[in-house]
Amino acid sequence: MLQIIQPAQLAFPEPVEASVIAPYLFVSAAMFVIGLVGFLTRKNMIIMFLCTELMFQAAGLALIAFGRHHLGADGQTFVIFVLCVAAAEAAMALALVVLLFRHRESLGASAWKELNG
Amino acid sequence: MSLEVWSLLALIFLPAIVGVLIGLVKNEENAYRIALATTLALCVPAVGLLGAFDFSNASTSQFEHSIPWVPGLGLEFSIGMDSVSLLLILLSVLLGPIVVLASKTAITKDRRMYYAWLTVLQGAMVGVFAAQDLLLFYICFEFTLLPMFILIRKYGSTNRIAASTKFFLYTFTGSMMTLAGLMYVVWFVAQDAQLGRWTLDIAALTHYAGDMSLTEQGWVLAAMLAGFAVKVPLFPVHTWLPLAHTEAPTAGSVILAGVLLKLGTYGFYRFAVPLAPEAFFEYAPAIAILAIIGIIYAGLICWVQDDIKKLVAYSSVSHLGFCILGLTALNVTGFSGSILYMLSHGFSTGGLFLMIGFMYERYHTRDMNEVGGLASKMPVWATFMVFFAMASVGLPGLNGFPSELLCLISAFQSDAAWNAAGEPGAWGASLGPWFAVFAGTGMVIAAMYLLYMVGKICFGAYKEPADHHPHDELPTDLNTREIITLTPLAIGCVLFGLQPTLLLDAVSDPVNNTVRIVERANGIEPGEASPRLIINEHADDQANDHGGDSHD
Amino acid sequence: MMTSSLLNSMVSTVAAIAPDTAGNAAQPAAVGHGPSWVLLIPFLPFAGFLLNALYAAFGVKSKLPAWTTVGLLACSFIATLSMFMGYDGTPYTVQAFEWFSIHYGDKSFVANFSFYVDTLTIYWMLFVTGLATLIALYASEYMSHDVGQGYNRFFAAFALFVVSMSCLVMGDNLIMLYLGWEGVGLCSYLLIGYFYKKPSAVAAAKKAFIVNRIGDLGLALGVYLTFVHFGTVQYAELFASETLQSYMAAASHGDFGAIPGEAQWIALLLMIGAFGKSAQFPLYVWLPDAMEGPTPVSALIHAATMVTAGVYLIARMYPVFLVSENALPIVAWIGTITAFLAATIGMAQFDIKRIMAYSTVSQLGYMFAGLGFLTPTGGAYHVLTHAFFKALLFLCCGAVMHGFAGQLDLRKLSGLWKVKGWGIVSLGMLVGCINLAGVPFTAGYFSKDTILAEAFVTPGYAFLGWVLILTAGLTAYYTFRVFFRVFVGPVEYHPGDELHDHDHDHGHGEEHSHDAGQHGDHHADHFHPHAPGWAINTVLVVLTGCSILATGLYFVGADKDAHTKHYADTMVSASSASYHSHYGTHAFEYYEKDPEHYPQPGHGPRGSIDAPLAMPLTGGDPHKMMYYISGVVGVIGIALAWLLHYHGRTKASECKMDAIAKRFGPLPRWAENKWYVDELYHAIFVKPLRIISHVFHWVDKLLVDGIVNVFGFLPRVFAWIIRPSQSGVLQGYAVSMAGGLAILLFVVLIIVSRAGGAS
Amino acid sequence: MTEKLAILWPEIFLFIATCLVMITGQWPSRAIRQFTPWICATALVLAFFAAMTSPATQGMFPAIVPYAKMIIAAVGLLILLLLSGTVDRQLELDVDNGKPFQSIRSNRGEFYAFFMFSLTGLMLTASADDLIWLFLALELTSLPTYIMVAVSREEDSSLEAAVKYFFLGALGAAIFLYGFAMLYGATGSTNLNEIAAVFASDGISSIGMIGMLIAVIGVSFKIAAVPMHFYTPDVYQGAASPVSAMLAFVPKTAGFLALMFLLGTVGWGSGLGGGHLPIEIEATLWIMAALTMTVGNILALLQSSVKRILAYSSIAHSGYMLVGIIAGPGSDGGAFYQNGLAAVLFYLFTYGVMTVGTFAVLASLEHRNGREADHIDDIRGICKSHPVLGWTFVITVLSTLGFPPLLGFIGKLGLFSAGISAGHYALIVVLGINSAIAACYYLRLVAVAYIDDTEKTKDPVYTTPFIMRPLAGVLSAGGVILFMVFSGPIVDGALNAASYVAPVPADHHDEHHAEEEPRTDEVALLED
Repeated sequence: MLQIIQPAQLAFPEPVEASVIAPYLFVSAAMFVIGLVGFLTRKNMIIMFLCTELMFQAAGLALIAFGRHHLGADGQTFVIFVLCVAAAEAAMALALVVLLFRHRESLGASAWKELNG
Repeated sequence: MSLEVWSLLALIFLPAIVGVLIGLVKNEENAYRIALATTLALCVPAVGLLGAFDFSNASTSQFEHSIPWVPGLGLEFSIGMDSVSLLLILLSVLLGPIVVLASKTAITKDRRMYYAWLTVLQGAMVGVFAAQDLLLFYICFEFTLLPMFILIRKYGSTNRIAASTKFFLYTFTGSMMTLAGLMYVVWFVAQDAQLGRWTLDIAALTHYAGDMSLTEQGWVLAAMLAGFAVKVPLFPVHTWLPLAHTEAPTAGSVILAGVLLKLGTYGFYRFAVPLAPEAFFEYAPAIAILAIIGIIYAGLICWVQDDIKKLVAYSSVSHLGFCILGLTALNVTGFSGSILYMLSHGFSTGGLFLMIGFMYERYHTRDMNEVGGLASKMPVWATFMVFFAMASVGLPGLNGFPSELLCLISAFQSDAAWNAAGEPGAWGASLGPWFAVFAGTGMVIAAMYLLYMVGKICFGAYKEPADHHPHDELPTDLNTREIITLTPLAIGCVLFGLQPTLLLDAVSDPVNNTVRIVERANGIEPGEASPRLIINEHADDQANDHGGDSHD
Repeated sequence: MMTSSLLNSMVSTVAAIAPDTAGNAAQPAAVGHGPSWVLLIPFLPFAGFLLNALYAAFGVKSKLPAWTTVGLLACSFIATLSMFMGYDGTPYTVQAFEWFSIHYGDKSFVANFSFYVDTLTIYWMLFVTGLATLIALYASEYMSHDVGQGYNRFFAAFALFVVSMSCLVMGDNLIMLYLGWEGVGLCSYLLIGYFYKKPSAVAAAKKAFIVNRIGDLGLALGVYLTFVHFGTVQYAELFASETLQSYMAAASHGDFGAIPGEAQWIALLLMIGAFGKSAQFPLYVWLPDAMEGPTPVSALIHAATMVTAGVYLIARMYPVFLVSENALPIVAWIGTITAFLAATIGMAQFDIKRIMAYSTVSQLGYMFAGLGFLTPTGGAYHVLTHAFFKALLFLCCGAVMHGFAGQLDLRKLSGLWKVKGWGIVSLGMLVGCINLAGVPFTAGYFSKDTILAEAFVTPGYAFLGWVLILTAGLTAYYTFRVFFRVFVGPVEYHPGDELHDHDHDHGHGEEHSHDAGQHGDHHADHFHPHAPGWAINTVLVVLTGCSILATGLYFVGADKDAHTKHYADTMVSASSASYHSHYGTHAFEYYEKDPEHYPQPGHGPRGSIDAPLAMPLTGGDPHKMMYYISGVVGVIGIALAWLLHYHGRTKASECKMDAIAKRFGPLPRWAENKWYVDELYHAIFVKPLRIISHVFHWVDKLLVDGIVNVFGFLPRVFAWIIRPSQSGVLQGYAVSMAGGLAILLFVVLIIVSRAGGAS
Repeated sequence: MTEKLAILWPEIFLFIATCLVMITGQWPSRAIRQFTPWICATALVLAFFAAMTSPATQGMFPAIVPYAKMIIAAVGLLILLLLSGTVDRQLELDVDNGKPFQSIRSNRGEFYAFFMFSLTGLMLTASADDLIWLFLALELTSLPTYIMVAVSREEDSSLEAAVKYFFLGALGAAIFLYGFAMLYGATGSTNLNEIAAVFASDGISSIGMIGMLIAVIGVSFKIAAVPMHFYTPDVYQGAASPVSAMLAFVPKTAGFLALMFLLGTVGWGSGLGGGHLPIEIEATLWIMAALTMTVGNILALLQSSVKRILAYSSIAHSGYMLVGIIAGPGSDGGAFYQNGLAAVLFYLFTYGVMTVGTFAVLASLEHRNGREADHIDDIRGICKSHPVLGWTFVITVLSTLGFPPLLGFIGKLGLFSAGISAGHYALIVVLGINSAIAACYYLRLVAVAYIDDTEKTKDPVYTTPFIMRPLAGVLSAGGVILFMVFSGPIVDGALNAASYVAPVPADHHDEHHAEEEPRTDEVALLED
């Protein structure tokens, strides 16, 4: 199915060297790590969720960089879907956080630790 | 399907169906009646099978039938029996009505569940012995755990929860390893160029498994030992048994001693030896040493017990050491003796457990310091007690003796250096006289602890627990029902003692076959003289050399 | 491959010619099948056992079991007699049914339930069944207190004993012998423990069984080794075996090096069994305690028959003993030690039944010494005479015990001869005593001399001979000590009570108190001894007669063709107990005839040939000299007993010996306490074993099971350790996840780098 | 395109039903509202039959689609039965009492819709042949379950469960997404078959390997493998029992299918003499499997909440199944006994049936105040008080334990033999020991429910009014027994589904497919 979008290649006549996309990948990796560290360290659930978004987008950035490297449209396509999913998750997350906030009057993740063991 | 196959199927499935029925009946008393009727009725097909069995062809599996089950795994519901299986099946079936009868007054609550599981257990035990498919064997082998677990956990005495859990988990853990080992054998055979298919047929596996390298066989043997040795139980993995025996209801103890322990020795005979013949040959002395340690160690422990049931339980450990010793000898006498032991041990030890059960019903204690001198109050009981104790001691003329004799002789024989006769099928592994000497001390120890028990409980001044109240339903001495329960066992003891040759003839073919498997795997040609004979021919010049060898 | 097939052919060749070579030997080669009525001998008593068991089951309350037993045993005796009469010199076997038969290849383990009849069998069975019949008759009266109670049980065990003994003696293979061996042990156990409410009886029974079991272990191992080495346990095949023949040949030249060690071990192992059953040092300790049983039991089992089983075993397996370098010397030494030790203890005892028990041990020592001195004839002959007179002695003691309410202390009985109704008992006692003391021209005298003389005939045993002669003197002393104290002298008696009480109602608690109330009667002055009735008297008369007539056996039954001198000699010499090899031939005679070819073993059982073959000190033919020496020694012993225990004695409890005994310091006390052997055994065997058992018990509980429990508990421990990771905090989970992944990937990195480095 | 469509009919049926139930669930008419589950059921049945006729696809697992979707539909039906009455209970009671129906309060529509979405996602996972597809399918499977957990009970604990599940799930998704990105980066394609072809021809580049590891680890969140397991017990306990049952089956199946597809690209042909995954992945999975089994089982020992026990047992079972994944499809792929993937596929079904049965019993019982049965004392003696439920519980628990001859045993047997055939003896020993540890707590459950004596409790449990729940249990128990006897077809199906076509190196691939495939695709496009 994805091969059909062959004409997209026309826009990028030359594949780029790996060294060209390397900075993008570094940024992507940095975003991923920042997201992860943020998720682990921040207590606020909204910020935690944003951190996961950051990780998603890190993946998106990597996909785009790789797509450029391979001269394929797959990467960009993937990113579009990732964005959609991220949006859906965001909607859910906000709904959930609001619900939780109503119950505990707190946005701290550590407010929820009844279930354990 | 022939009538025999139907009989065999009935032996396996009828108990299960009846078990469900018993669970559904309204009246608890009916549960007992149905169970009794069923177990008695099952004797009919069992005896029929005995009659139909062709003993001239005893080593081939007869009444075979197989129904595909899980073709992907090669699992078939494949049953049949050679004479060894037949005898063990008869033993299981015979014990059925006995244990049901013995439970009549002993079990007062939840009798439906009790008899249901007791009956189901019957079928499972028959299944183990009738299985011709490796996994079917394993399935039945494992399945027996559940009814027994329930019987102990629900109907045991004070420490029953710990006992049942230990019983189940210990044997289950071991047999998981066994499953792995067995599956390895199956996989190995499936790779065999000649066969080249995945099969669980025991006969086929037995045929090809000997091609495994010694290392492989060693691991397979270790895996099988993990399950079977625990079940037997072999020192040092025996500790579940005294606990389980002590806590189990009488019927449970009888079945446990009579049949369930034999699943382990049967596993040894049917799987560990033929599937890993070289490794078994190699490690037989080590296993035999464990068996002997068990004989002496457990025997001595018996001697200092206060709990009479624990005493008998430990005596099982000690006795089954002989059984394993016979197996490790890897010769005809050894296997014969061992199979005989499997059959006969249930009678004497089962009898002892029944005796203890009857006593417990009356005095509600198993502590030998609390009761004593019962011969004056219960002469019939005491007579049976002495009888079964003597059978257990291994008195010639009773059942313990032939098997013990053969097991010890086989250990003696089982050394090329000592065995002048040098006949095929005789020398087996490298055990030798010292094994027999040390194992033989078990005879003395058995006398010590059993007479200690008899002396304390039967003889001396009459003693009863301080809070003793006579049992409402039971007379002081044994009643007719109890005597009827004991009589078949007593007859069995005498019969096995005086006519072991019936059994020995019956198992002769399969045993010789098994020995051939071991010999072939270890490169011993039929009819090959042992080194000993050569020495005899030149006794003059080699005597001294030989003296050195024999003590190696 | 080549060698193996070659060997095969060799084996078959040997097998093919084996019967021929066996035929050359003097051993019974061709063994025929005998008439099946011979089976009646064991099976009639067995029927008796079954009937008695049925009586017990149905609670018969009459003397029916006694008459059943006596009748059937008598029939059995008659059958034995006709077996004796009909015996034509060829051993035969009679098979009852198959017992063991396992076949593999062309070999087999066969031990059938069949009986082997040769002269030794007949010799033994005659007195076994005969005495059993008599003693059963005696017991019918003796046990009459127990009619309806233990009576059935007693006779059931009694009959079963005879069955077992028959199997022991008549069995055609070692497994049958073992069956009988353990069977008599069981009956002994049951009968010693007959008064099962009495702790000492239960303990004695247990001790007897267990000590015997130790011996049985030796026997069993010997049997196994026999099978493993010779490939058979059947006498006929064993004695005809080529291997055994070749060993015999080697042994006859003193060439024990040519006989494999394990073949020599057989005898040593069997010997242990014999020591156990025949109460030889160090396994004799059970026999004195066994006197807890009813006296007929002591008489039959613990004096006349069962305890001679060891002698029978060695006699039966004599060829195997001959091929063992050390077995017979050990037998001789042990026999002598036992004889002397038991005699010293017997001298210091006061319980007349115990004295008889120790004298039995002592006399058994003689028999063993005889076997060791290469005279199975002497041993067997002494077995026979001893059976009669010792049974007689025991039955007399039993009568006393029965009549005097269980009194057995020789300090409390005196002058019974003069009490009305005790004449026959006293006479019987006298006859028994003169036999035991070896008064000249009694049966005991001749049979003991046969053994004693042989000690000097066989080189190397002279010392043992002197010890045995000394022992003979001691025997005479303690035997007549009993007689002079109890049966003659002033009339005085005190009834016993405790024993009587048990004798009377052995197992019925309800009646106990009732009986206890009557104790006063026994102690009262008007105690009337309960004189023996007709059954006891008849038996005593018959046995007295037999003991006297047994002397005659020394003069009849000689067989000129076989160069045997008397009945016992003839019977024993025609069996496997004979030895027709160079080695075994009577050394003295052989030397006389052919000194040139006398075997000169460097290390044979006979020690050095340099030993004088004439009687030491006195010179002359030991056989002739012994008539005088032992006669004199016996008389000295009796005279001492007369002097110390009869002369001038006015009370039952005091005599001259009491003063003399004090001069020996603690020795009499030690002897009375049996040299503390029981205590020693308890301290060095029982106690440590008990401690070990307790240790094992705790090891099992704590260590073996403990390890299992630890393994069972480990998962929980791990679970407790990692449980905090399930803290329930979201952040915690995330951190754990990330950390876990980091560790996981790190480990993988290490693994991969290792694997990469390796490849 | 039609080729793709041909295998997508089950998803299409489910999707249509999803759209319908969103509407019917909110319908004022009670009859129609209550008809909602029946729509789902119809769709599932249709999907089942549609899956049955699915044609073989091209790629690594040509025959997986029918089997996977059939078991999804079948177990989905059981779960559907179990879900009855989970939401809107109070609402319906109020309606019964005469209050007007307020659609704003009703959760029914979205609840069933989410359920159907999730199953759709699961089925899509089974049809996935592309990383994008796989990512979307996995997210479609997971996202609805977050909501279902949250709304399943009107208690704080379900919210807590949802928040943990959601956040950690998002984290997991981010991780495997990043892995996917790197896989794409390494191979230049998102098509799994093409990735496989590249790996086969060029070898696995280090970035590809890292991508694969990250993807595998991320996906292992779905199957609750250690160390991604932490959410499991809390979520299972917090969610209503029916939803827990669903969680035990749906994400796990998705995760294992995804793992199979991902690992299929690197293949099981590595190692000395073949038959192994690349060592990096094998080591990771090996450690993961061993830890997962062990941690799951030992932590279950300490629990007193049945749902937590089942959650930990669910973790442990993932560990067992990982053994099958490690073992791979076997050398010749011709037999069930050595095809670990077939064993996994079979075990997924087995586990689904058993676990739904167990949860069904819990779901069928509640306290007087409506609190659902959870504590181990709640099931004490239920064989006496509720024989049908009790026996269902005993049978399914014993089967989960792998007690012979029940279905679970046959499932475990496949894993055993596959592991042994692949030479992973140590792992099999770990598996064996873990089965024994597991026996400890399963036996406790059986003993409590069936064997032990019962005392009167202050707060006894009663059956819920929803007959479908016990029915689900009984069907499961019946299935355990039935498929124990007649497991042959399912085993064969699993074996067929697991047949694995090892990737062909790209140069070959190019010769064959690069010239032919696009052409057909273009034709297909033109025709569309």
